[in-house]
Amino acid sequence: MDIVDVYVFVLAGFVGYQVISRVPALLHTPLMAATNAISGISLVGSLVAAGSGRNTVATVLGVIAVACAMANVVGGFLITDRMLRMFRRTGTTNK
Amino acid sequence: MDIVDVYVFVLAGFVGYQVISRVPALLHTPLMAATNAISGISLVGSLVAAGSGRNTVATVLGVIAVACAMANVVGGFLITDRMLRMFRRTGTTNK
Amino acid sequence: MSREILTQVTYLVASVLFILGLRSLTKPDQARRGMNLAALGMLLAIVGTLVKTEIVSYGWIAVGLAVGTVIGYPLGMWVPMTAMPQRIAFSHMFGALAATLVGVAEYHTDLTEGHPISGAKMAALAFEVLFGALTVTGSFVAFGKLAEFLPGRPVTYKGQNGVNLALAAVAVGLFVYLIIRPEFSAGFYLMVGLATLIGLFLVLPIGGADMPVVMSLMNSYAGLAAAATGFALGNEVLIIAGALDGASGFILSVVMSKAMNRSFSNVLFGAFGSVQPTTARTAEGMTVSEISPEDAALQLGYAKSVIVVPGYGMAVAQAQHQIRELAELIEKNGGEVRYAIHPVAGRMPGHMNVLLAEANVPYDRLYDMEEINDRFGEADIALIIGANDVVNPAARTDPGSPIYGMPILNADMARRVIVLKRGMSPGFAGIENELFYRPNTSMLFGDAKASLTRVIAEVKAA
Amino acid sequence: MSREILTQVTYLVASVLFILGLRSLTKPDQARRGMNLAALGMLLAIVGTLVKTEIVSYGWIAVGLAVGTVIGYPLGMWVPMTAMPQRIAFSHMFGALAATLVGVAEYHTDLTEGHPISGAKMAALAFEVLFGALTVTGSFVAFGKLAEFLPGRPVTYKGQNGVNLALAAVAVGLFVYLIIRPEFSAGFYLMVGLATLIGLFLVLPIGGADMPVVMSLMNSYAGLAAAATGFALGNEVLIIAGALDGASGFILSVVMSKAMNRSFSNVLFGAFGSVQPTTARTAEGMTVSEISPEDAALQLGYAKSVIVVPGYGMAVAQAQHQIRELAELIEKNGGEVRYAIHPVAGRMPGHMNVLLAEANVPYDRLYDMEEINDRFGEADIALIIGANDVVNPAARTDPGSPIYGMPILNADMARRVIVLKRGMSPGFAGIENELFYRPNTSMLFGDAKASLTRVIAEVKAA
Ligand SMILES: NC(=O)c1ccc[n+]([C@@H]2O[C@H](COP(=O)([O-])OP(=O)(O)OC[C@H]3O[C@@H](n4cnc5c(N)ncnc54)[C@H](OP(=O)(O)O)[C@@H]3O)[C@@H](O)[C@H]2O)c1
Ligand SMILES: NC(=O)c1ccc[n+]([C@@H]2O[C@H](COP(=O)([O-])OP(=O)(O)OC[C@H]3O[C@@H](n4cnc5c(N)ncnc54)[C@H](OP(=O)(O)O)[C@@H]3O)[C@@H](O)[C@H]2O)c1
Repeated sequence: MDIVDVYVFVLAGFVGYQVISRVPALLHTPLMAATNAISGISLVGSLVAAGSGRNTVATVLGVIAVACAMANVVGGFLITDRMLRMFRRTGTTNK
Repeated sequence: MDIVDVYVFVLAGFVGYQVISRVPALLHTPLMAATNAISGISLVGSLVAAGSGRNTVATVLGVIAVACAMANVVGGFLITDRMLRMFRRTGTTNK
Repeated sequence: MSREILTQVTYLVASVLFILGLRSLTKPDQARRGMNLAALGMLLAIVGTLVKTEIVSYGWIAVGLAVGTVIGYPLGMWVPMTAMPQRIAFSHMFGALAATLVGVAEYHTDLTEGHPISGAKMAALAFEVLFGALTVTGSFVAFGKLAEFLPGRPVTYKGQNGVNLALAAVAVGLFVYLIIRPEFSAGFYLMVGLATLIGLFLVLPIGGADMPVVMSLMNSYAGLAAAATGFALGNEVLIIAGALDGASGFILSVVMSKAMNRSFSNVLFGAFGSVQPTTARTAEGMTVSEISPEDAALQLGYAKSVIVVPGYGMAVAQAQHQIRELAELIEKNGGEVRYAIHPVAGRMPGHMNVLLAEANVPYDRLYDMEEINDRFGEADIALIIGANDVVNPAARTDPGSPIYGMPILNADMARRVIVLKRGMSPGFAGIENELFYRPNTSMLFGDAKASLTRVIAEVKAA
Repeated sequence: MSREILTQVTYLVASVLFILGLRSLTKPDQARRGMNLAALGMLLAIVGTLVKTEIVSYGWIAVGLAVGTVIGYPLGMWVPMTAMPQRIAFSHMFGALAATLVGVAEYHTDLTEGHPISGAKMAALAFEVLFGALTVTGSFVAFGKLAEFLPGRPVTYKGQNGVNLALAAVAVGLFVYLIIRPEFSAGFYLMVGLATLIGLFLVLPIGGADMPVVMSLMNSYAGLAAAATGFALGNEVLIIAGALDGASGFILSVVMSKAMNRSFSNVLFGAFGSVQPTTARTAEGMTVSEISPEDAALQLGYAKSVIVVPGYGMAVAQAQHQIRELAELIEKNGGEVRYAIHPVAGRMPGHMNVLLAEANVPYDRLYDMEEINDRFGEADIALIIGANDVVNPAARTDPGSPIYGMPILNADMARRVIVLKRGMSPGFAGIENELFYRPNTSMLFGDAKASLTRVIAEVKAA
């Protein structure tokens, strides 16, 4: 663990706070779905656990983790898009 | 040089962009003075150059750099405060 | 080495794209494109990981990815909008599970291969599995209560606080001890087990309707667990994504608790859901005036300006499509229809917006509370559809009411108020609503969808 | 080791306090406290550096700090508000000089002690000294032009672009070569020298009035140089502070160029300041109507609603105190006075605001262009004090004008317009202003301060 990672965390927290606090209530539900999808980034850890073949426990847990994270990625981005597609202004259509 | 520093730079750039773009025109002059003051942070480099006694060139350049940076720190924070003190709402006084 | 750089670049780009994606959600018309960018970032990060030299076999990875896709597709495409709250709680469980399992796998591998685990890394791992495991079971209970296969009412028993505190104390003790002695694996696994129990016991005593707050907190915890994974693995994209998710959950729970008039600490420390003894005024001796669908249709058909106030009952009744249909009829007759959305109307942040969007209501007709609250005075009719607490004037007038001080929609200031609900039962806060007894309020009893269908028929017939 | 951690913690805290400090500038009433926090952060970072084990002697450090304080104090406390533009340009020079010298010292030390310099570190160092040195001389010229000891007019000669391009090409060539062969010290120092020349040649051809844009760009460059120092030294607080300064300068120059109706690339590539051949309408055959201070006093004394439009001429005449005095008189007579501030009125972003604040005008009377532009129609009098381009209706109406499309204050929509200026000479853009010839416009010629003093005396006498 590196001290620089603390900087990264703090700065990302600032960015997150500023960005999210400006998301209008209109899109709060898609926001929750989007963060769900992004949480699938734990794939970067679970793929390594599942694929580095270091011991059976890691492989098994890793594969389950890959499946869970991938489900969030696929499901999360799809449903976010599905919701966002529904939001439209007067006079525009979605079809 | 570390790749993590690139993350730090990018994230700090985001934070800076978001913060600064919300500073009202009212305070743009104090903002310039404030960033001047903050630029004095190069002290963290110049103090080391001036004080680590490794060679004369570094010491001399370091001392000049310390003086320049310190002038910005002292002058910058003082003038920013002087300006900000002047901004007041109706019905409040500064004295 | 050049592979290493490739991986790093994909992670950096992914981090930036995630931020841009979330940023795009500040503008409805850029949101879709922004989220596509975020998805691209995810793809890049996955590819960047797959080329890593540590990965030696792809068989099991493929299985995991395939299973995940098969589970994720229906979660994305088939789940109806009305099931969104439970759907999201369910996903938090998956996210937290993935983070926890990665933490356990990393710990196990370090231990069996004899790598020394530094105090800092152990702290990150312990934090990760603690918050991860707690979120897994907590989200599962939330999911169960929202999907209504677990009892929605608070499950309480005597001495519950004592048990929770004891569990937490042991877990924290293990946490600290592990930092000193990382090789104490029994303690590690015991801590994981305790965390799952804490998650259960924390959420079971909370009422089903309070789940959205829990959900947001779980979102935040899952994010923090992911960030901790990043610290443990030295992976910045995990730290950044985790921090973003953590901030999002945190902000949403703050927004909700403010709009529900709860102190944030009240929410943070799990003390919600307890039924306060209300000293609120009751409705003894007051009468309500009912209205028939025919009369309601008559009034609505000729109204110049209508403000629709949707609430949780609209979601229950699935009445959003009928509302849009009625609005179109009113507009055809020359009236104007706007929608007033209270920040906590419904059972999830943004609940009403997404349902109305589903029914094809343009989002520029949806107004936030602050935008529209001054306009009720000019409206001919406030049409309240399954909303209750969010229009309760007691929040303004009755200091004894548990919702006193909560910002509400000024529906009572409209010239006439028509309320669609099934009976006189109270809303989420469990209190009487004096608005229903006012002289300019008419009640149209019945399921909102059924009532609206009849009103629509009458307007068409007129 | 524990000293090392202490240093790291102070740097982290300083970074957070810098961000919070700049954030506080989004709210005028929190700004002072926020900037005190930032100053505290700076103090912490200095202390955290002084305890570093690398530092073996404090004598010279003390000298440097003392000299800096002695220079800084008058720069902070004695410089009048009206000298702010040159004062800030001067400071940019100091900041860039410090960054450049640190870079040179680091390079020299690594070289004499035989440390290998990695390509990445060399790139950071080279970037640092390149941008640093360029900013030193560039800011110096800007300072000189603003303080008027260098000629304000564009200094041009034939083949100037060719020379600049050649210099830049050599510098970039050295940059690239140094990354491959960091030990080529002659090249390094040559590059520094070239950068100082480039700074000179870049800014000399730019007119004095364009200096604020240059100043902001220099702010941005100095920030980037500091960030590069951070990369070279592996110091995150430098990277963060540099990125913040870089973003600030960048945003200010974008804001300015937008409000001045220049394309941003036009600004970035230094092509500004050139006098365009204007095809704008001239004022042949039109007449202006003059007004005496007495008549102006009569109108202003009884006006119900006055909007003051200050411009560069107010700064030149130092008339802000007289404006406030007049405004108080009008208010005593029952009128309302507001101030309309154009984003580029004056010669620096926020120039008018800081001068009016100095004269004790409450900031809630100052309105941004977007806030007040619709209100001119309701105003009895628009009182224009030394402003010209920012109220030129040609920006709206005359496609041939060089300022066509620039957003302007709609002063011409007020019932009456009174303009205070010395004569009919044009403003910064060098073009006629048709507003001065309109029937409802009256000109009060003379230095703004002198004119206002007479008007005040008349209003008092009435
Ligand atoms: N949005 C969030 O994130 C969130 C989260 C947690 C808690 N909450 C809380 O939830 C409440 C939301 O307020 P709200 O006004 O939307 O809802 P509410 O106060 O809970 O009232 C909903 C009303 O809908 C009626 N209803 C139920 N089913 C119906 C149907 N099929 N047809 C017609 N009416 C029906 C109910 O009355 P009948 O039974 O008589 O029909 C009830 O009074 C607030 O108290 C808020 O604090 C919100
Ligand atoms: N704010 C920035 O950051 C910035 C930066 C760069 C450029 N600019 C440019 O500067 C201009 C600013 O517009 P502006 O309307 O403020 O100023 P302006 O267009 O430059 O006009 C200033 C006017 O003030 C008059 N004046 C000068 N001294 C005076 C005195 N002592 N008493 C009374 N009047 C006096 C001048 O006319 P007389 O000589 O006839 O008195 C002149 O017409 C814009 O074109 C803008 O693009 C601004």
